[in-house]
Amino acid sequence: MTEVVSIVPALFVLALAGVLTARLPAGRVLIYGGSLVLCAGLLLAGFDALTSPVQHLRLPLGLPWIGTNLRLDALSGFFLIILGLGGGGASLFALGYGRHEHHPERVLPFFPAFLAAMAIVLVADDAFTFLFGWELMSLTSWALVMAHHGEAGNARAGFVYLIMATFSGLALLLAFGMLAGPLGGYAFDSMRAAHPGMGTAAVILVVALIGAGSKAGLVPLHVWLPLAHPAAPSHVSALMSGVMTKIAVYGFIRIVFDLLGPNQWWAGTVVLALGGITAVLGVLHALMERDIKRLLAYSTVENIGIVFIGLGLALAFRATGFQAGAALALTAALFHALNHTVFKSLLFFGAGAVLNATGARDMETMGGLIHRMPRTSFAFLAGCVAIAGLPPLNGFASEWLTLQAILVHPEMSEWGLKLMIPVDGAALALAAALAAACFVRAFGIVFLGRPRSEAAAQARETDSWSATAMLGFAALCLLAGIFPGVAIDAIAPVARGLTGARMPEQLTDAWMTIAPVAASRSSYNGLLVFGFVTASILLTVAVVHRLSRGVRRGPAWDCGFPDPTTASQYSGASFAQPLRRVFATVVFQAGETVTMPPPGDNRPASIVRRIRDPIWDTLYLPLGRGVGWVADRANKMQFLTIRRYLGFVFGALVVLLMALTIWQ
Amino acid sequence: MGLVAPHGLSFDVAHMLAGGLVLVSFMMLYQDRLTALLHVLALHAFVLALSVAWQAYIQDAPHLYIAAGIALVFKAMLVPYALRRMVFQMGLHREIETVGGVGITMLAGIALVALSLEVMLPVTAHTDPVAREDIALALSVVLIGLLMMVTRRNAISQVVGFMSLENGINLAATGARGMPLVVEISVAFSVLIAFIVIGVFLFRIRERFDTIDVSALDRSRGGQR
Amino acid sequence: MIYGFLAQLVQMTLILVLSPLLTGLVRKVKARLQRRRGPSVLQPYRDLRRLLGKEAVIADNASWLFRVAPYFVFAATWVAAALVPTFAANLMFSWSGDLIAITALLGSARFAMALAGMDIGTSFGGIGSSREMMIASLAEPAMLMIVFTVALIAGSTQLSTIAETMLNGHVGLRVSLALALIALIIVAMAENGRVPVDNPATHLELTMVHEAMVLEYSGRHLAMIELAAALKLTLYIAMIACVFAPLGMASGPGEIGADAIGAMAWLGKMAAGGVLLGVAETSVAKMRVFRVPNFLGAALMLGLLGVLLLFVSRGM
Amino acid sequence: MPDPVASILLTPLFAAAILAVLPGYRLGAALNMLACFAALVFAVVLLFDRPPVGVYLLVDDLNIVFVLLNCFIGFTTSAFSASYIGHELQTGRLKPIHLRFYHAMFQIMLFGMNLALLANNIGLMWVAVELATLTTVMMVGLYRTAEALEAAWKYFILGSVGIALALFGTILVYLAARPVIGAGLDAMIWTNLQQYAPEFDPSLLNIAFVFLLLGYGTKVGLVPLHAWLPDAHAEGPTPISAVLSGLLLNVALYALLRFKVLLAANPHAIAPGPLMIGMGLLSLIFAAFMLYRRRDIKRLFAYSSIEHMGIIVFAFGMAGPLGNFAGLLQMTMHSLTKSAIFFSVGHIAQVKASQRIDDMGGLTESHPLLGWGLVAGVAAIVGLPPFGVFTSEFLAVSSTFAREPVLAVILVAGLLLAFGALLPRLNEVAFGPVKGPIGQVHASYIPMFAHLSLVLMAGIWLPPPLVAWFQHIAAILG
Repeated sequence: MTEVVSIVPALFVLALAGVLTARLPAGRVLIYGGSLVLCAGLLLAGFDALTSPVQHLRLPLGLPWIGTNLRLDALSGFFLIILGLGGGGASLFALGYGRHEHHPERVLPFFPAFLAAMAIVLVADDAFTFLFGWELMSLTSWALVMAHHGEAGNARAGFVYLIMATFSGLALLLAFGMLAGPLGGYAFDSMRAAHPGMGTAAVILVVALIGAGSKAGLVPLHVWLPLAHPAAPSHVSALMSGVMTKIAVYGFIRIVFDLLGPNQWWAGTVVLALGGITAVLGVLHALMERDIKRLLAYSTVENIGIVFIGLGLALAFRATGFQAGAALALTAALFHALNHTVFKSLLFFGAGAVLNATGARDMETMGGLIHRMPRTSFAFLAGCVAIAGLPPLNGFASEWLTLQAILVHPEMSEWGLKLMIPVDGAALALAAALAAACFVRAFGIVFLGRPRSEAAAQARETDSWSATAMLGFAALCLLAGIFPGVAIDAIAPVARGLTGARMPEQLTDAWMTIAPVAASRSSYNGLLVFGFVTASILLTVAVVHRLSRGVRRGPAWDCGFPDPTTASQYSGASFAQPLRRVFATVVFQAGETVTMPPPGDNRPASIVRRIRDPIWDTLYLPLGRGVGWVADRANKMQFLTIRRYLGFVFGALVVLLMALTIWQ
Repeated sequence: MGLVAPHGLSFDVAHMLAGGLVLVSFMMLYQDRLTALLHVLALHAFVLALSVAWQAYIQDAPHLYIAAGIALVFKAMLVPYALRRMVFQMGLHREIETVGGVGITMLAGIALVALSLEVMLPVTAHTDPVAREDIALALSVVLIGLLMMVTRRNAISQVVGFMSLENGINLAATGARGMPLVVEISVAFSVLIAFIVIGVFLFRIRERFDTIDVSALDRSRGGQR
Repeated sequence: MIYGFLAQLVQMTLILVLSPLLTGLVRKVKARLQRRRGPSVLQPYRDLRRLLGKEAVIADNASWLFRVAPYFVFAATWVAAALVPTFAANLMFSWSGDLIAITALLGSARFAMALAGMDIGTSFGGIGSSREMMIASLAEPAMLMIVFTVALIAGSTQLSTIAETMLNGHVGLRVSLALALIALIIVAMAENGRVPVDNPATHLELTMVHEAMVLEYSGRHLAMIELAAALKLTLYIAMIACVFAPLGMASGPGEIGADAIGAMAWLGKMAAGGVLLGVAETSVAKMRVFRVPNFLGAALMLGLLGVLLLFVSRGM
Repeated sequence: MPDPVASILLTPLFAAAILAVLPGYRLGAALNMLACFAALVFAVVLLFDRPPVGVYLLVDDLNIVFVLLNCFIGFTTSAFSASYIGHELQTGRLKPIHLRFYHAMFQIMLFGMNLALLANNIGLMWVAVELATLTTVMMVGLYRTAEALEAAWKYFILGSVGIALALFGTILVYLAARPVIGAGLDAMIWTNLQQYAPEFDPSLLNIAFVFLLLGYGTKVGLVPLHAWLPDAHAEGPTPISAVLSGLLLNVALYALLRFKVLLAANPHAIAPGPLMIGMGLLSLIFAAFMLYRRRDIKRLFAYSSIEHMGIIVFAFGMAGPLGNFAGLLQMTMHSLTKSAIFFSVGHIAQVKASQRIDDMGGLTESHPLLGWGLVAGVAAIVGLPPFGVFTSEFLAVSSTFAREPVLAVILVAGLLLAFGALLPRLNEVAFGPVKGPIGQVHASYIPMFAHLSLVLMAGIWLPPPLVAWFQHIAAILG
């Protein structure tokens, strides 16, 4: 507790220092180095909080009669770990990456403040402090998104982002208002004590889902992610995608699981439905994307969907009184959140490195970078495997747990759950498979093949700070993948605190096998799988190399027609084409028009692809148009004659007098 | 003397005068020539002066005579005269302008009177009836004055409407027994200032626009501001 | 302990050694059905030896990934195959990965293969990888749905447990199981690139899927890939056998007799599976690439239907 | 040590007299600041020795807040206007003679406002408000341009009608009070009125409140009585815009609150709450929509003032300890923030020699202090932490939702709408490519950043005595 309380002000001091030293080269080292150290502190505090008892603290800030109440329990601790990990990694990466920043004075002051705001959210124990941190988090990250305000589209990105962020804040404000009651019991303890009625609880749950969901990126409230994340500098994108969305998840868990108390089973179905839709839609968007950072942002949407599937299961199980299952589902969700922080940060780092090397975000201009940037490509590959949910890396471990949670309890009496749980299982499987395709495409187009542009051909490997950050996170992906038991046991206290149960102890097994319920039912041993695969690779290599002769380099075979022009290789768009035909024609009304000039005509042939975002078209455009329409009508009220305005006064007077006579 | 008994002579006279004021207001609504309108304004102020004087008499409050005097001199003579000159200077004396038919305006006026009476009805009677009736009538004068400002286009007739509104307030103020002098003075004072400022403005306005029609001022612009 | 370890070892080698034979068998059957004599069933072994003997020619711009991929593909497939109970359930390491893990391991292998296909930057490699991923994006969910069905019935995703339940438990005939079986066969066709989804024998570029991916490979790398393909085929047939016809499988390594019986039974099932596959392949025609999604979509729907039936009304 | 109340009122008068004849704008500006500072000092003194309640003047917990705020913002604005006016003189938009008039009027205006706040007599208060209005009318017309004259004229006509209605309401209150308290001066004294309010004739009070709401509401800028406000803000000198938003609206609001207390005290009279809630929400929503099509930056923030007045009136209408507290805090924060915004906008408009948003852009690049100042101001005004408006809006919304969910949802919708309109304009002005002239202006940033830092502090830490004090007032307001 004391660590956090001392670290947050230190971060704000760093922010001030950033204002002063922004233009000096030393400023970068100071700010990011400082953030790195402080994030390490947060990390330690988080680990400490997982095991130690709940700690309270009350500071005489904010509203005097409430004060600033801070609380550090296992849940906060776990997310502090996420924050410390992601923030520390981003700082480490930025130590080198920040060198290429053209406007350091627009980044350095806000970066530590952003971290501090997120820390505040995590330790807040009253509505005011919570929302203070929440909105501050939005404001500072908005400033970071606007750092490159010169680039086209960033202004719009910042606009959409801050609007959605404020929307989420106001929604949560309503939820807290409902929880606090007319007397204003803003302290979380009093909210826990108060048990709202069923109707009230339902309203709170929906509002909280909207509020937290729009910050986490739940469909249909996800529209800001693909705009805002690419706009920000890459290490900030990593922070927003990897950590901030998790803070939103934390908000949801804190309100719904902790403050709201027991819930109805339908809550589970709602969350499950949203989670499933989000997972599939997100990855489909990612598949169609050609801007590498937008692709990553959309894949964040997908992973948030997976996390919410876990949360929905936990809600459903908790409502039906099956606490072991709830613990399993919640553990899976939290574990996946942690994993996503690791590999998504890693991937955004890689994207940043590529962006620096080639000066482009458009994948179609890249290619062959694996030769120019070996370290980056290796780390990025690890990230791709992890996020595609493939063993032996960590993405698979958490998705496997989620699937186990889906399978753990088929005997449901509620029809909604009977239908929703298996459908979500299918959605999860589909999302995982599509994610694999998506990241084969991402890595293959960016790093493999032949360079598609001069810049890509001349790309240079990134600096050692960034490389350290990336390789470190890659190592984390592996470790979390082969020792999932450690993470699960670490999460156990959180699960017990929120569901009243925990998963069975995992680390007792000699081989570190994880078994959610019992080894006979289902088990997975990342360590052994990894060991077997590595061993058999080595074995085969040894054997085969003894048997066979060496390797000779030669021109590519390509069925005898090797084509020197790099344009002949598969592009991102052509890679996605089969999947676009299969899925997007339905979901995004995707279509293509081919113009093929007749033989002898030497005009170039062309193909035009159209993709439409159904959510944007059906929800946001009409909304915007409606507001504009009303605004135009209202605008006619400007510059009327004075007589008209007097007419208004007169009318108001008469109306009020009439009302009075009627009332009397 | 203290409270007068209701239904005494004093009551009837006060009531008659107040009613007369309302009547004159209606005449204003009816008038659509500026010059004639100014005459009616003078009459309006004159009736007001009478009723104020009567109030001074029955309330035995000498300071009200001053208020009556102010009303007589300023509102019944100076102001109409000044406005009249202005009208002739600008050659508006031939102008005929109304918005909406006179008949409709009159109907609206009647409705307003009904409304004000209706509003005042539930007021408990232990405020003495003179005041109560006067307030009801004053309210209707105020409303009609406002109605006038709303229905007339011409700046001068708007000024007239505003002044009749002030007269209504005067009536109310004097009807309120024992209301301290402060208020009457301030009322007259504010009216005076108001008039001066209006005059200043009209002067400036005329210097910039060839008509003082207010609607010429707020012409609709191109482009949003 | 020692015996258990040996049993595991036997299992791994058994699968590795027998898988080319199975391929050869299938080819032979097809050839006979086409009124050809066809090569000997041992031909695959000869091919492998020949390929190993050759020196591998790789493109100038091939990266390390291109050279590592074949070994990884082979290893992942091998490990996955080793996790499928053949002659006995509950082998020593069988709990180190369940049915989901096996599916995912195959997924990793595919991931590596697809990347390798894109490494050289030729158009055919791209075609292959993109189509392979498209097929996988439908086959994998279908596979998982099948896993769900089976797991819900057996109350476990552990293949050994499933096999025992099917063997001893009173499962009886179930609609969802039938659906799962059909779906699984479809998936197996797709995953192994057999007719009607893909044709392992073709080298007509525009129809290739798997073959297009590995077009640039030669020598020992190609050998590894061929071997991996054979292993995969064996794996699927073994899986079908283990789940839907666990007859004769030993409930656990221990007494030689049971294991021997199990081995015999398993070999029989494999042979039967190979013959059936050959027959099936000759009797249907390959479909256009863009009809494949409907084919696999059907599998996915069947699997989902099975799961829904299980959830909505137990005991179907 | 002179009597602070008298000094607060007399200092501006003397200053005005001198300023009217004093040549040279530097001297004038300096004296202007000096007088304002003196008034501020006396206001602070007022905190410590509070004079007894007089027949004409009154100092109690409620109005001392307003007086302090008034004097403080008056002082900072005079500091701002010193640099602003200097620039206007250079560009020749104003002549020295105008400046003498301007400074004198500035002081008289402050006098009027302080008098209105300190008055213990409803008649006196009315006179004072009228005085303040007339002076501001003069100021608005200062530039003599067609638009300025039109704005002043509109303001004047609407204002006088409003003030007339207010007077009528005042008379009715007197009539209601007289039977209880007895004829004469006593029946117009706040302290007496508050004491005897429960025995007044309710129906008279009701009618009175209708008139007062419309009369003083015109000054507050409530829709549909708001028409004068945008023009007056946009066409007058920017210091006056700041004073209008920061002070005059508050003074009118203060009057409204006083009468609301009277009504609330009377058990049989209508509850003033619903009326205020209705007009507040109407103002909020309407202003929010009006914000969308604005291209004139001062007009933009004028409408935002209407919006915030809507929120404040709404909060006071909801009443209750939390509602009133939120209202008071929101009012204070809005005054500080909005005047800070106008300080920066004034200099921006001078740099760009235009008030049109189209002529501005990339200010954070070309003029970092002005640009970031504006960004901070807007962030504060839309209610983002760490600024004080967040605190008040937090209280207003959360306390409302538990009691009247529908109203809270409307309120939130209004806030979001306004935000959605302000943010793109901010993006245009503060970010993107630099547009228009980039010459530096001789600006004094101290007032702006003083206000902003106060607002910032309020967002992070409210001094407990202040809070206790506000809570006491909230209790008074019922």
